[in-house]
Amino acid sequence: MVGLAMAGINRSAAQLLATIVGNKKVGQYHQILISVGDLVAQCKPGNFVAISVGGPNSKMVLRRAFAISRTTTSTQYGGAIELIVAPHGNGSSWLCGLVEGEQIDITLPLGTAFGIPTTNVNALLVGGGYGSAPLFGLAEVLKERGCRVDMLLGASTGSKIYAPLEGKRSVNSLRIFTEDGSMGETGRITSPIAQLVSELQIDVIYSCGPMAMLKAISEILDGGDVVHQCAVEEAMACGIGICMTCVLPVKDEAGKINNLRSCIDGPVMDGAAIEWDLVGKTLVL
Amino acid sequence: MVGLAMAGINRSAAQLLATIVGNKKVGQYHQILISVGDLVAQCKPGNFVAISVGGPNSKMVLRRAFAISRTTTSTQYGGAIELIVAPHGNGSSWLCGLVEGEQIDITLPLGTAFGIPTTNVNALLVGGGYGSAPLFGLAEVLKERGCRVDMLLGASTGSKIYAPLEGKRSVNSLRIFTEDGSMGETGRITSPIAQLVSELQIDVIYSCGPMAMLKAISEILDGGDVVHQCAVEEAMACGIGICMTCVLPVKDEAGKINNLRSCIDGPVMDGAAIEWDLVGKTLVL
Amino acid sequence: MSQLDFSTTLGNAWFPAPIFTASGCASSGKELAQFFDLRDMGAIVTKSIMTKPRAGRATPRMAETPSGMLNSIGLQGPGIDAFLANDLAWLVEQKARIIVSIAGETAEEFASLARRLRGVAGISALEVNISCPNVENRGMVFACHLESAQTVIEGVRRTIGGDLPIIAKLSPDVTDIVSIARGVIDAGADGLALINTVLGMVINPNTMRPHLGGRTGGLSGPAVRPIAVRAIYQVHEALPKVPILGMGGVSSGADAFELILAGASGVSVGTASFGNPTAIMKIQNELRQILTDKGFSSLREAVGFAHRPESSVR
Amino acid sequence: MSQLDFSTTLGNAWFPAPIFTASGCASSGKELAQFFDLRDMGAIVTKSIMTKPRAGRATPRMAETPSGMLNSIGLQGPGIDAFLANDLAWLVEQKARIIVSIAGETAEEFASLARRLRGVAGISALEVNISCPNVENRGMVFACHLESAQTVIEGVRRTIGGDLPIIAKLSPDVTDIVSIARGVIDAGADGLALINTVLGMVINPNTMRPHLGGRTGGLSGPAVRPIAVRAIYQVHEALPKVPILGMGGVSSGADAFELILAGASGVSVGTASFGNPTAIMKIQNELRQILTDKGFSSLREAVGFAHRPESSVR
Ligand SMILES: Cc1cc2nc3c(=O)[nH]c(=O)nc-3n(C[C@H](O)[C@H](O)[C@H](O)COP(=O)(O)OP(=O)(O)OC[C@H]3O[C@@H](n4cnc5c(N)ncnc54)[C@H](O)[C@@H]3O)c2cc1C
Ligand SMILES: Cc1cc2nc3c(=O)[nH]c(=O)nc-3n(C[C@H](O)[C@H](O)[C@H](O)COP(=O)(O)OP(=O)(O)OC[C@H]3O[C@@H](n4cnc5c(N)ncnc54)[C@H](O)[C@@H]3O)c2cc1C
Ligand SMILES: Cc1cc2nc3c(=O)[nH]c(=O)nc-3n(C[C@H](O)[C@H](O)[C@H](O)COP(=O)(O)O)c2cc1C
Ligand SMILES: Cc1cc2nc3c(=O)[nH]c(=O)nc-3n(C[C@H](O)[C@H](O)[C@H](O)COP(=O)(O)O)c2cc1C
Ligand code: FES
Ligand code: FES
Repeated sequence: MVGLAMAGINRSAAQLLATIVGNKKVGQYHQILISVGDLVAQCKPGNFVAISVGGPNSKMVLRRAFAISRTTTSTQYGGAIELIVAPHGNGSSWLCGLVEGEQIDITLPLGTAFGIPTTNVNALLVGGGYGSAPLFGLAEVLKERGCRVDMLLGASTGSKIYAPLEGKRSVNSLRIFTEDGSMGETGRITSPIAQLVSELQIDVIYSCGPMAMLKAISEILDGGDVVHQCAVEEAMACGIGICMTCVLPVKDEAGKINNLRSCIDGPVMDGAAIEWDLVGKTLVL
Repeated sequence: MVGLAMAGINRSAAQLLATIVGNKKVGQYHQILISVGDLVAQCKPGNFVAISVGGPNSKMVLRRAFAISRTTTSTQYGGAIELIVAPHGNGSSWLCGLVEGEQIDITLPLGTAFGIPTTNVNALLVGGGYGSAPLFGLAEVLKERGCRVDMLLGASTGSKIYAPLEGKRSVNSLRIFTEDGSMGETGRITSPIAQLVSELQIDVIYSCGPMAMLKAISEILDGGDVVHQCAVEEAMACGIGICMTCVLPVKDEAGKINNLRSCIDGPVMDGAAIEWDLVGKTLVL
Repeated sequence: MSQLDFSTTLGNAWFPAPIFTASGCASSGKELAQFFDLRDMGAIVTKSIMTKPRAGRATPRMAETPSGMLNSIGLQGPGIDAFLANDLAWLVEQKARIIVSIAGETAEEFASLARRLRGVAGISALEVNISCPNVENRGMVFACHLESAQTVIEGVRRTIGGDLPIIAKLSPDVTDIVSIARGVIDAGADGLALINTVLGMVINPNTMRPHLGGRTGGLSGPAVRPIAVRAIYQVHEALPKVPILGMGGVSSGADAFELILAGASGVSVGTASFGNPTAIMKIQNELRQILTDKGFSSLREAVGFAHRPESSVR
Repeated sequence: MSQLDFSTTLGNAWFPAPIFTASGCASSGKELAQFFDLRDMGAIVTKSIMTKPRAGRATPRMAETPSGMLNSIGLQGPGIDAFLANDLAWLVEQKARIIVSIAGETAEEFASLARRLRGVAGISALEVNISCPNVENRGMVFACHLESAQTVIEGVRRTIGGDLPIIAKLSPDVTDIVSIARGVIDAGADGLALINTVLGMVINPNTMRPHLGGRTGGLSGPAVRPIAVRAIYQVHEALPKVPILGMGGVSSGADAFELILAGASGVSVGTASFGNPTAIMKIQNELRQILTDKGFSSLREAVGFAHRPESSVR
């Protein structure tokens, strides 16, 4: 039914000097708009970008990866992508401090995209923190295919829920969970999943968020036939498949487990194929 | 006659976050104005500042030294110092890229100042490249003391001559030399010195510029009784006397040569005491 | 002005340009090939290949450090069979120049890898990565001990015969790199690759434990460049005739030029490609420009120039 | 919340706070004293003092490198007589805590320096900088060879008697730092200072020759921090009871915390003071905050914390 995009290298990837055309604070995040021209056409929900950070005298030698949240086209600046960035450490804080007109060195689109079903299925979208970013764009695509789309968003606290108003329109239902109860229902985003899957006859779950959340969802779905397409987030040094830092243990069709690069065999991966208990363990082939 | 200020540690030195209040391109230089409040009162011609460069994510761990060109006070931003910066490498180029309102971490005033004669003497001021920067402020002070002040400025080419119009007023004569003849007279700044010294009955030469120029002046004056106060420029890692990188071989009164720190026993030193031929050589005590 | 001769040699292998990938920093080559034509650089140095498929070390495998990074990949790779069938075959097809890097847990494994590569068409040279642990000697790194380093190189030399240049890749984590360099040359290496990563560690402030799955990792990037320049300079001074493939923190043409002046005949680029997929092309173009601007008529003239007396000007 | 015990010990020397200057990076102390009160930090570690006045190496003596710097000062200093009469006397007068660093060209010079310092009031500990060349053994660095390192420490121990703690300062430029560490402890050192600078070189693109007057120089600053953390971790793992004065690239409280977790009981700050004259106070304040935030009730609890099994939580 839902084919997983195992693209290997993303053939559309290009490197360019791109201009910041917007930077707005939304809750604890920054919504950053970057003009990338015609490349928007190649950017699919699930793909990410890799950005050089810190400017010409930077002590930071590695790029930072960010999920592409949405793509837009405007008469003003042409094609643009939107990122939802949490100012966490030095790299992301630098990015959040950029103002309109500044330029960044960016590589995009990278990685696999969410697989889009060819028939109309029932989809549940689950986003943790800024993990909701790519889900709104995905929801639109799924709705166009005639899918029923329900959404769950969660975070530790309300200001870490990223839920654009426009995005809400494209889903059949949206429920929000915060651990401290400061927004929506109190509790973990994973608590209602089992029930929703059966109530709404979910065929596929699309998830994006912290690894612990993705793992918990996979465990809930274990053994069932709901497809789980999750966008993982492993520390990446290169984002283009040349460093082998970003690996995850993934089972292939023959049942053999191998360390796959989450930057080119992911970030969207089949949740059922990831050996969650082996993440962070030494694998013996 | 002219006492050399051998201050050791500059007791007025302070560290502060200062605001850029002006940045103007003048020829190949940037004239940068920095608000430093009441500290201006402590800044004497010859003193320098040490500035942290590159911002919070900088790979540059050392400060950069710049001569204080002038001090001003305005109702708008209080006390301010002026620097004349050549955008040379990464640190100075970063500084030249700052705009009004940005803040820098700065230590000042540092080092020795030009010794000011207590009687009215005939002074010749010799500046190479941005080395002319501190000479205009010095000229004013000397004029106030009733000195006759003549000035020579030189550089490889005209755009490297820094000669503010207002500054010219405070000198009795100003001659400019460029090696390519693109401004003023063609030739080296050192060529007219011997003649001027006797014609104008010079008592003291104040010089600032490349080490080769300072050395050449010292050689011209060798054996005579013209005092030579030169502001040297050795590579400095700290600017405050703790690293021992900035040393120059200097003869003391007993004739013993020692490596002195040009950041605290300089930058203004007695040109006759510097053992120019031993600069860059290993000294055996 | 006459054309700059940008070519270089490592032993009897000739390369039209002096910039190479660094082993382990270009995967199988396919990934970079979408950003530039692999034939435009000196050669691709493959990741170090071992006999059997290897999963490598546990994650996290990297930590960014000031102007550098630590990695603890642990030589993940497909093993020599799959490598020959897939990766190497593809590279040969691309007409890229290829230096194959090999690694082993025992001296015997190195020799048997060399045996598998003997006579394989399309390989310009063999890089022997002896900066990995010797399982037969308390996990001591081969390149850190003269005898174990020599044993590996002798075995490879004997197996491979006289044609393919052998480049021994040394670790900077030794008291006296010149003696190791001399030792492996005596043992039959034709050239040296300097330097592999420097052993380092980062502690995660949250867990308060070593951040990397492998606890220690290898430091690379601009932070280590002064160490690389020093190692290359020392070795070139002692062994001026031995070709050196230099590496360590090169991210601009000026950086590559520095390693060449110190004594490198070619320069590998690793970490810089992570930060910039087209770094290799940028570095190569900048280097060409610098050599031209400085008035060199060939790259070769610049190799080891820093050792000439100050009086010898260009 | 109870008050944090911020004090530390190195052998039998007690310090109210754990941040120190690094030898050679605070001159005689006077220069920093205009920016903060020397009594507010753990102790001042003096520049390495030798018997006779020394002019040091030729300029240029420094080169900035990515996130670091090279220096080749060559131990310029006034010699022990003037040091005792001026610098030390002044420091004692300030009531600063003082660790005197000594350096020699022969093992005998170290011992005779120790003799001069024996019984001098106001000294908390002796740091023995054995990372300098041994003129009696082909200029080989004492700390790079087990026997020469041991000979120096034995001589100092014998001369100084049993009271003043001896801290042996090691070079990271060795194949096996743990064996050198163990050797100097066996020879009578009470503690270790880790790490001295890493040997490096920069070539000047204009002259195309080594930039430093001394050709090679010592690499310091954040660039080397992962090497320092690794060395401290390795040595603390092998010798958990031996106090370590850690140093190398510390420029924030978080950096100091990292070295402490790895096993340092105190932390010296060198290069960071060049970039920021008040770095030591900043680092000390930040470290105090971090320890408090993490719930430590004493600095001592955090020393070597990275070695505890993951299950042991705070
Ligand atoms: C595929 C992918 C998509 C991502 N999408 C987003 C997004 O949409 N919005 C967003 O705010 N962030 C996203 N991240 C995380 C982002 O790449 C940075 O890791 C994060 O912003 C922290 O970087 P820093 O420079 O601020 O922190 P630093 O602490 O300076 O980072 C140091 C190093 O650790 C790595 N690192 C630190 N934290 C993480 C983490 N959680 N995951 C992976 N690597 C980490 C960094 O990449 C960097 O190399 C994504 C990461 C990946 C791999
Ligand atoms: C006392 C003093 C006064 C100075 N006054 C001025 C001034 O008024 N205007 C001005 O433009 N510059 C001045 N300089 C030079 C200035 O400090 C910088 O060295 C210069 O701007 C180059 O720094 P960079 O970061 O751009 O170059 P980089 O090449 O990045 O510098 C790298 C390192 O080399 C050192 N360095 C490089 N060139 C020199 C040099 N010529 N002299 C000393 N150190 C050098 C730098 O300090 C730095 O540590 C002065 C230097 C000193 C010591
Ligand atoms: C992620 C990574 C993987 C590496 N893998 C190998 C390897 O397999 N074999 C090898 O000889 N060197 C390996 N190295 C070392 C590099 O080839 C190179 O010697 C070192 O990184 C210094 O160069 P750089 O600073 O340009 O990265 C690796 C380095 C990195 C960063
Ligand atoms: C300019 C300079 C001078 C130094 N002089 C000495 C010295 O005299 N004795 C010594 O043991 N270490 C000396 N060192 C090494 C430092 O004490 C310290 O071990 C090293 O710089 C690492 O710390 P840092 O990165 O904080 O600077 C010197 C370092 C620098 C940068
Ligand atoms: S991030 Fe480099 S291989 Fe995935
Ligand atoms: S610059 Fe550090 S002592 Fe002068």
